[in-house]
Amino acid sequence: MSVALAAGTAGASQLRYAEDQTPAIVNPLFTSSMTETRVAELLFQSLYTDDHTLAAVPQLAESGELSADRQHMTVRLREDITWQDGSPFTARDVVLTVKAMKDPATASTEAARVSFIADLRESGTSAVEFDFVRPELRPEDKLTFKILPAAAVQTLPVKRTSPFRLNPIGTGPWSLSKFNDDNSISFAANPGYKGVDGKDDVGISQIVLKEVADKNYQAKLLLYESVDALVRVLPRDLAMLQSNRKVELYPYQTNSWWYGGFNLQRAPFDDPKVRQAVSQMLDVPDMLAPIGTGELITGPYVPSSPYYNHATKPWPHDAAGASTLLNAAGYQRGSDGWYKAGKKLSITVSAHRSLESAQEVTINLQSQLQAQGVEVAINFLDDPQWRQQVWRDRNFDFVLSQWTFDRNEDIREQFYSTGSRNLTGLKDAELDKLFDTARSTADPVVRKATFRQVHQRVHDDMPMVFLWTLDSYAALSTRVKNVTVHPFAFFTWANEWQMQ
Amino acid sequence: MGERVADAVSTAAERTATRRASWLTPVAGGALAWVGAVLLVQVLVALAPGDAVDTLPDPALRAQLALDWGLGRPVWERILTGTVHGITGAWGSSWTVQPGADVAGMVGAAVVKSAPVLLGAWTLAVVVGLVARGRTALQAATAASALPVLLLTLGLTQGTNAAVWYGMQRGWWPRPSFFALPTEPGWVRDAVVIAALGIGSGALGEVAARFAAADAALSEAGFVLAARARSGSDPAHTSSAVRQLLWRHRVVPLLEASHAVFSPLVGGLVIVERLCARPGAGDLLWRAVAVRDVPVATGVVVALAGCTAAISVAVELARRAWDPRLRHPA
Amino acid sequence: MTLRGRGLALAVGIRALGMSALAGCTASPPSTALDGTWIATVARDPATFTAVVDADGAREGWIALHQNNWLATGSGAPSQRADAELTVLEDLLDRTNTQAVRTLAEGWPAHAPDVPVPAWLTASAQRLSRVETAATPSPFAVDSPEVTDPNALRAAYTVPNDDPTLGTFWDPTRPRALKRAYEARATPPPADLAGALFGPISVATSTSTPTTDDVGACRAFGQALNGVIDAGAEALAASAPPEGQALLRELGLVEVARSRTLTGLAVTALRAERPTCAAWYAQQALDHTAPRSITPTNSPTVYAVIAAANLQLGHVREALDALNVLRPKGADGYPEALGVIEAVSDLAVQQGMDRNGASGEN
Amino acid sequence: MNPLSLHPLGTDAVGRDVALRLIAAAKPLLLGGGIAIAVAFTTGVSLGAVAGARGGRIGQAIRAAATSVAAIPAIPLVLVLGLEIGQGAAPLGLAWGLACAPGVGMAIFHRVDALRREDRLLALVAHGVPTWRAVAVHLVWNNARDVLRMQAARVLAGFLAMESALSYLGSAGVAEPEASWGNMLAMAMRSGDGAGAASLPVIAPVVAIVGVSALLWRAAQGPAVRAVPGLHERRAPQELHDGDLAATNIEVRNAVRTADGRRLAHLDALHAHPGEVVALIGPSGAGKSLILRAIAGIVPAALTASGRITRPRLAWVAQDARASLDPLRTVRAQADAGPEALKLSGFPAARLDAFPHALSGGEAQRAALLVAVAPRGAPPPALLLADEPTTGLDPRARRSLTRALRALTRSEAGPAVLFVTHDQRLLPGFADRIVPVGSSETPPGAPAPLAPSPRAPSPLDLTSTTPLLAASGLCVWPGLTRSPRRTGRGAPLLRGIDLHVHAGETVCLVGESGSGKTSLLRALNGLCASNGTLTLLGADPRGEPSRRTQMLWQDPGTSLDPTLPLHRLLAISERLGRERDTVGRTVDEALRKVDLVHRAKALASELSGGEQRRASLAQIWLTGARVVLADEPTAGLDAARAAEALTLLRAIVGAEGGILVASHDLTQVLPLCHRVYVLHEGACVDAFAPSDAADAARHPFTRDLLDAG
Repeated sequence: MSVALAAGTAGASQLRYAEDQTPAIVNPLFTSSMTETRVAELLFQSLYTDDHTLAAVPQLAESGELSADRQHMTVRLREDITWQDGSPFTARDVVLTVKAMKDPATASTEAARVSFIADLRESGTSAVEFDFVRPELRPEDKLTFKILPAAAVQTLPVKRTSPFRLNPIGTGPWSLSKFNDDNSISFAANPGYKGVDGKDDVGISQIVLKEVADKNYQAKLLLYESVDALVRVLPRDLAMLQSNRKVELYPYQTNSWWYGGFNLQRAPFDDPKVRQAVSQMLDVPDMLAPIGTGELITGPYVPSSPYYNHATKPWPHDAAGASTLLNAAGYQRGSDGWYKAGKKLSITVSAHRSLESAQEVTINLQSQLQAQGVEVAINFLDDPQWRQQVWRDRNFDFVLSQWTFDRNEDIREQFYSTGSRNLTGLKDAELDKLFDTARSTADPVVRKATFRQVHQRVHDDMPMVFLWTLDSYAALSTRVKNVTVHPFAFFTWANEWQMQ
Repeated sequence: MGERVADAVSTAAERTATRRASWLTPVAGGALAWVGAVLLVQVLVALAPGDAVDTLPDPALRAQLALDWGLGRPVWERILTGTVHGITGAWGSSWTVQPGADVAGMVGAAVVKSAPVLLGAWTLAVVVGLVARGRTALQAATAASALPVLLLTLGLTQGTNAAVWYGMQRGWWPRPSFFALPTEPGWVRDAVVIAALGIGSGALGEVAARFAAADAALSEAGFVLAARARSGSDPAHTSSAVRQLLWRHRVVPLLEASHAVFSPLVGGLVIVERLCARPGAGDLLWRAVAVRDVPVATGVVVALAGCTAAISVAVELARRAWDPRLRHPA
Repeated sequence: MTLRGRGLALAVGIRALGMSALAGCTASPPSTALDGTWIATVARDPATFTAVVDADGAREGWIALHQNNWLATGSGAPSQRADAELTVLEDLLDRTNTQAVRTLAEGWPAHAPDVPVPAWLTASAQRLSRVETAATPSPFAVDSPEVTDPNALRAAYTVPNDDPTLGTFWDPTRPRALKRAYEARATPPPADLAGALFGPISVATSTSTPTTDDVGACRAFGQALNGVIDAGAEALAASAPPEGQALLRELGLVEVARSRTLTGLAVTALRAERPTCAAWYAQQALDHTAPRSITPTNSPTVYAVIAAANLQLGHVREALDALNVLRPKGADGYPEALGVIEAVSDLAVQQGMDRNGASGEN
Repeated sequence: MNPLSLHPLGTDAVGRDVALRLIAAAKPLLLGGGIAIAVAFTTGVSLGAVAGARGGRIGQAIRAAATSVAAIPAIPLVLVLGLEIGQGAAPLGLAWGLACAPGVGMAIFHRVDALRREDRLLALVAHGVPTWRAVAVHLVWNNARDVLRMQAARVLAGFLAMESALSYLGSAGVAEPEASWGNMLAMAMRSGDGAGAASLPVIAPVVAIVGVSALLWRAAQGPAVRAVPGLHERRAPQELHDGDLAATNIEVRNAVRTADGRRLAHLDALHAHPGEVVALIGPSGAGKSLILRAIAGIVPAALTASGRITRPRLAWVAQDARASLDPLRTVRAQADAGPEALKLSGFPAARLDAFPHALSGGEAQRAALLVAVAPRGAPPPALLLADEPTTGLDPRARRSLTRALRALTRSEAGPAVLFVTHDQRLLPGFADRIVPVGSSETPPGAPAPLAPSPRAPSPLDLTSTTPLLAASGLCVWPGLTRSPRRTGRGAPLLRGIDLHVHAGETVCLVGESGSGKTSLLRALNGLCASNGTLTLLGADPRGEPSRRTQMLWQDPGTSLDPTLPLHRLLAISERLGRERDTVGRTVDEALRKVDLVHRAKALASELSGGEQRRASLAQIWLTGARVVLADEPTAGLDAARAAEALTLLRAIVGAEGGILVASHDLTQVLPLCHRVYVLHEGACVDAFAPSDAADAARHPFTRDLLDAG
């Protein structure tokens, strides 16, 4: 079903969209936040990308043949594509980019996305030969990482401080024209852009990323028409925006869920009984109420996920049950709290300062636990502290945060015992076996059933208290025409958008 | 009412001190103050517990910076080299704000962006301070400066937005270009920033109080009484001679006031620029502190200290040029 | 404006109307865009509303219909309207289920060449084709042809089929069976107010309904429609008698009418193979302040249309998200949706199998 | 249950009661503010006091350090420190205290330095109070407490503004869940459900911040600064003509303190004709100057004058000649110096281009006269008002000034002169008419009590007794020093001084102002550097100055701490006395001795001039000093008051004590003492008893002093 593309007259149209924070480093090798993912989508392209039905379609690639044993692939590249600085796009760019992503010294955050490639080499200037670690069914679905110009990635290791981040060169529909001095970034349409199947003209000539820290104020700016698009709208502002005919809401299906993570490596939460007791003390709907509408979850998936196990029963909110569990774990209820061998049960809750509404939720959590005798100290951390205390030193008792996944909801890195993002330190051999069977089977029904068992088992192990998934909407002014929003990267089809 | 004999010989030590009234003393004084400030910042940063570098997430960056800044060296050596770098302007490169960028360039550009706001706020404070002569005006100035800069900025920005939006809804006026403060740059946002900084930082109250005190002292000075007596009998003559005399003598308190209010103004700058999302030295400092970029943070503080020291030298030179008693000591 | 609490309000609204003496409206009110629709008749002359609602004691049924609780409309006029709606709903579920099962079966060799197509899947595909080609609608369901009462059928649908050879699987023909059952007992809706109450309205708009699947044209038409309805509602509210205004406000009749109208447009667009327009209309019909719940403005049909349109457009996860709303919670809900959800889930898993996952914090 | 009754100010986004959090939010202000004040005061006040007390090089060093800390703006310093020591109220308070320390230090420095320049510190040290106690208790705590209050309020106000702003911005100030008005406002604004600024949770913190900061700013302001009349308002035009001044029933009231407006000064009738010299005479403190200023229409701001005055063009010469010259302009710029005016005023034409501060005492007097007679840009005056111009001049300067004024009035179109003085010795041959001015106590018009001829003290037989105080071959360097033994730098001020004081003897030290009288007194008391032999009661005072000597200051208020009531002030002297085993001298006895029992409760600042003088004598008596060094005790007093002062001093010291008086006015002290030493150009040129004053062997300078009187 080809979408009829109205011949957009480029005109001097400008789209201003608001983000919480301007991205620190505009370099796809080191993308860590959703803000940086969206900016990379504007500036760079990949071998294959999604079409409107989210199926893989060639973008920088012309065509690709998979070998009989499905472990080797030759991709022929398009010859008509040039970088924004005019230099031609060649196979060397692709090879050097993948090598940079795989280089351990560079420590690129996107290394996991090329782990399935064993080796690659140029064959001529416009073809690349891949060797895969395992036979791949549809490798084009995985060749979706962004390609950088050779100049930026030829000397390894690539440094975060390399000047490339100030002047990024891509092949995407927009190029970074200026870091404005009021912390906003302006992107200009790329005249030499070559789109998917012939759609080469870019509907909007300029995009401006404005940094507005306060989400509530972002909604107001949209009403004031000082901003044309918001990527995420607070649930509280939905009613205000919906009744306004100048704004249109787009459901933005992010698979993101909130959790309270225990640190299983140290007391008191190495004891499962204590974890279950704390989770039974929490009244999750009461914590959700002040920050908006959403759905409660019982495991590491969103309810609309095929892997969500609707049969799993949530832990009851039961103070008496919690007391018996604590007694079983060796705690006695003193006058002002729980004591075990003379030591008072007190935990620190760490939360990320820039996670919107984190303050309200943490304070609610604290008052609920303190009402039942658990002493709680709150520790709001900004970005550098978060990475150091929580990720590097694992110096936390209980952490409140949110995970966002793309469509495949691959939670292996989070819960596998050797997972790179296994924050809680969960070690469950049985669970690892389930992950391995899920990965090895090709039968979707078996994989679905296995992941539902993973859901149940993670629920029972309780490395985390699974809280909720929030309704997330993007809001765009009605002056933006022909809008289709990509669920994860947002700007994938932005070149087809037009401004009135 | 006792009369007393002016003991002509005050203590000898102090008399020699004022003899060197040449222009050299204030400049040397200012430079010494700035070097002292740089040293103090380095001492505070070095001695305070914990090292900012280990909050950086990126292990490679951490190792490379530990090397660059020689964090392993003894404390006094770090302070010394830090001070030398601070003075010579070799402020190193930014860690995390714009990794790799030269701090001196960043800070210089930021200070240039903040200069008009500082100047505007200072002028506002001095002009209103001078004009607020009458008793009610004086009280109004002091009362206004009780409002902290936070509330003034929020009030002005939100108030303007609400008023303009109200009018637009009713079609009274088209959409103004400056609309939706503080995201739209423009002269209106700068006016709000200057008003909030000038009044909110307490500069206005300070200047008004100093001028009032100076006037009270002047009113009892012998030569003023003589001038008033002289003109008292000739009404046409009353005001101009006395006023001209008084204005000549208000220059000195004006200069002192301008030096005294510069520091609170620069302090308030950080808050106003952050609340009004206006780029400048204050905003850069805030951003550097948020991402633990110690070189940029110390660079901005040292630069602001330099500006304050420069202002104090300029004021001192102006005072010497204006007041013969300092120019040719007895 | 959240309409979640409307159900209660309806009961209150009706009782209040009953008591107050309805003064006949005298001067002929100015014409509004909504004239000729049931909203105008109800607002102008609330007596007609009470007459219809109280006719042959079907008050509880009308309340259920207003809240889109179609399985609880009892008997009489409201249940006939419900049957008509349920027919459309089951048809959409059947359409989604069929496409999901067929796409799953056809795509199986591409995604899992080493794994043979499971027996239940081929059996399901055969059942679908057999039921489609049947000349007369006699065999409602392959399993229990003799049962023709939809509620009885639905009672059996809460659990999957347990076939000794095929194992447990969800019979894909269940939604079609229910559709046939409802079609059998459905009667054409009466032409009077009882037939139109809480239903879609037809209003004259400046632009004509688009015929191509171009989302720009749909949006223009949708915005024009919204404009007309807003203006008409405002004019009507100004000129209607106070009881009428109270009725409009309490029951949110304008929003109900707008939502039903847009849902109707979505269904026609889907049937005319214009899935992009269908998805857009359905999006506009949704009341985002009460997402993922059945309310007077969010009827089950909206979610069914979203599911069908998105599946056709390849957005499997969006379809699954919409279908989950119809999942039975406790007693109420539509058990036949469970089969559809499982089919679409399998399709989602199949499509995503080869992609490696990316994740991010905050 | 109406939710508002449970929570008067409603609840915030997370359901916490706003009223309770509003109160809890005062904790960071009190904790952080308290720490800030503690840090700022411990560093700032101590260093400021030391710099103020020591002055000189150490003072400059401390001030330089203060300027370098002050160069760093406060909030940036707080942020950089926060980077290291973390956030929260306590570290914020510590950083803010360090940032405010220079401000507090400079404020204390200015106040203590001013007190030091008025010799307050020297008086306390000379009296025997240990230095640190003198500075800490008397100077800082008693006399600078208002500065402390204002600075504390300023530090707190600054901390509140900074803390609330940083907490609002989020990542630096007081973070949730700790309460602070800043983060309460932030959460309220963030979760405003469209009500925006109108909702209670937003208004409550705003009102709290504005209220408290207004209070603090009010406390940080000094005494109500009044707009100064005469400087700004237009004054009613006076009718203007040459020649006569006619003024009747001039009255000056004090409108500020007492509701009834106590009358300070009164004059029935006064007129003056061109070329006439009229003298206004009356005891010191009779309000003569106030009448003169009322005539000139320049009454001090706090007072009001009434009465009918027709005045010609005026000129006014202040008491301190140098003060009536504009310090910023040269003499030539201020005066229309024609040759005739120069001759009349006697101002040397060569010095016309000098600035007033560069003129010597005599030149300043002449310059003031020149500017009064021939002001630039104004017509020459018809009436010249002079307010005690001769006070503080030594006899020769006094004579030449009266002669100049006389010549001025006799010149053609010369102005009339209205001359205020307390010194009757000037009047014969100078004043044409004398108008007595009664003080508020003595009714107007009562004849001024002519001074009784002072009674010469009975001659003493001194040959046998050893002198209490003896100095021979003494060289004195100017400038206070802590080690009087080490000779000072540069040329000594006085060289080869021999003098001695016997028990019961009153010795006078006479010399022109600037001849080193004060430095000699301080050397004798061990405060200035000197070498040569010096014995006091058999011991050399320059080592550890024994407290046998006490000093009497020209301004009696110097040695009295104005903030203390009299009885507590004397209690200090009593304790000092007890340390030196003077048996049984108590405060009550001292009060009875100086007849001040009825004023025991009054503050030292509320005492009149005479009462202050008697109080300082009581102080001296309580310490049991054997030798009293008095610096210009009779300056500014008419003959009667001077005699009265010295007789009282002798009564206090008793027969076995010695008195050494320094004065510039030989004729005034001659009849009151046993022996006189004359200082001139760094040496003791003459020493004689009053009886052989007229002897021909007197040094020419002494003769000049004698016949100037």
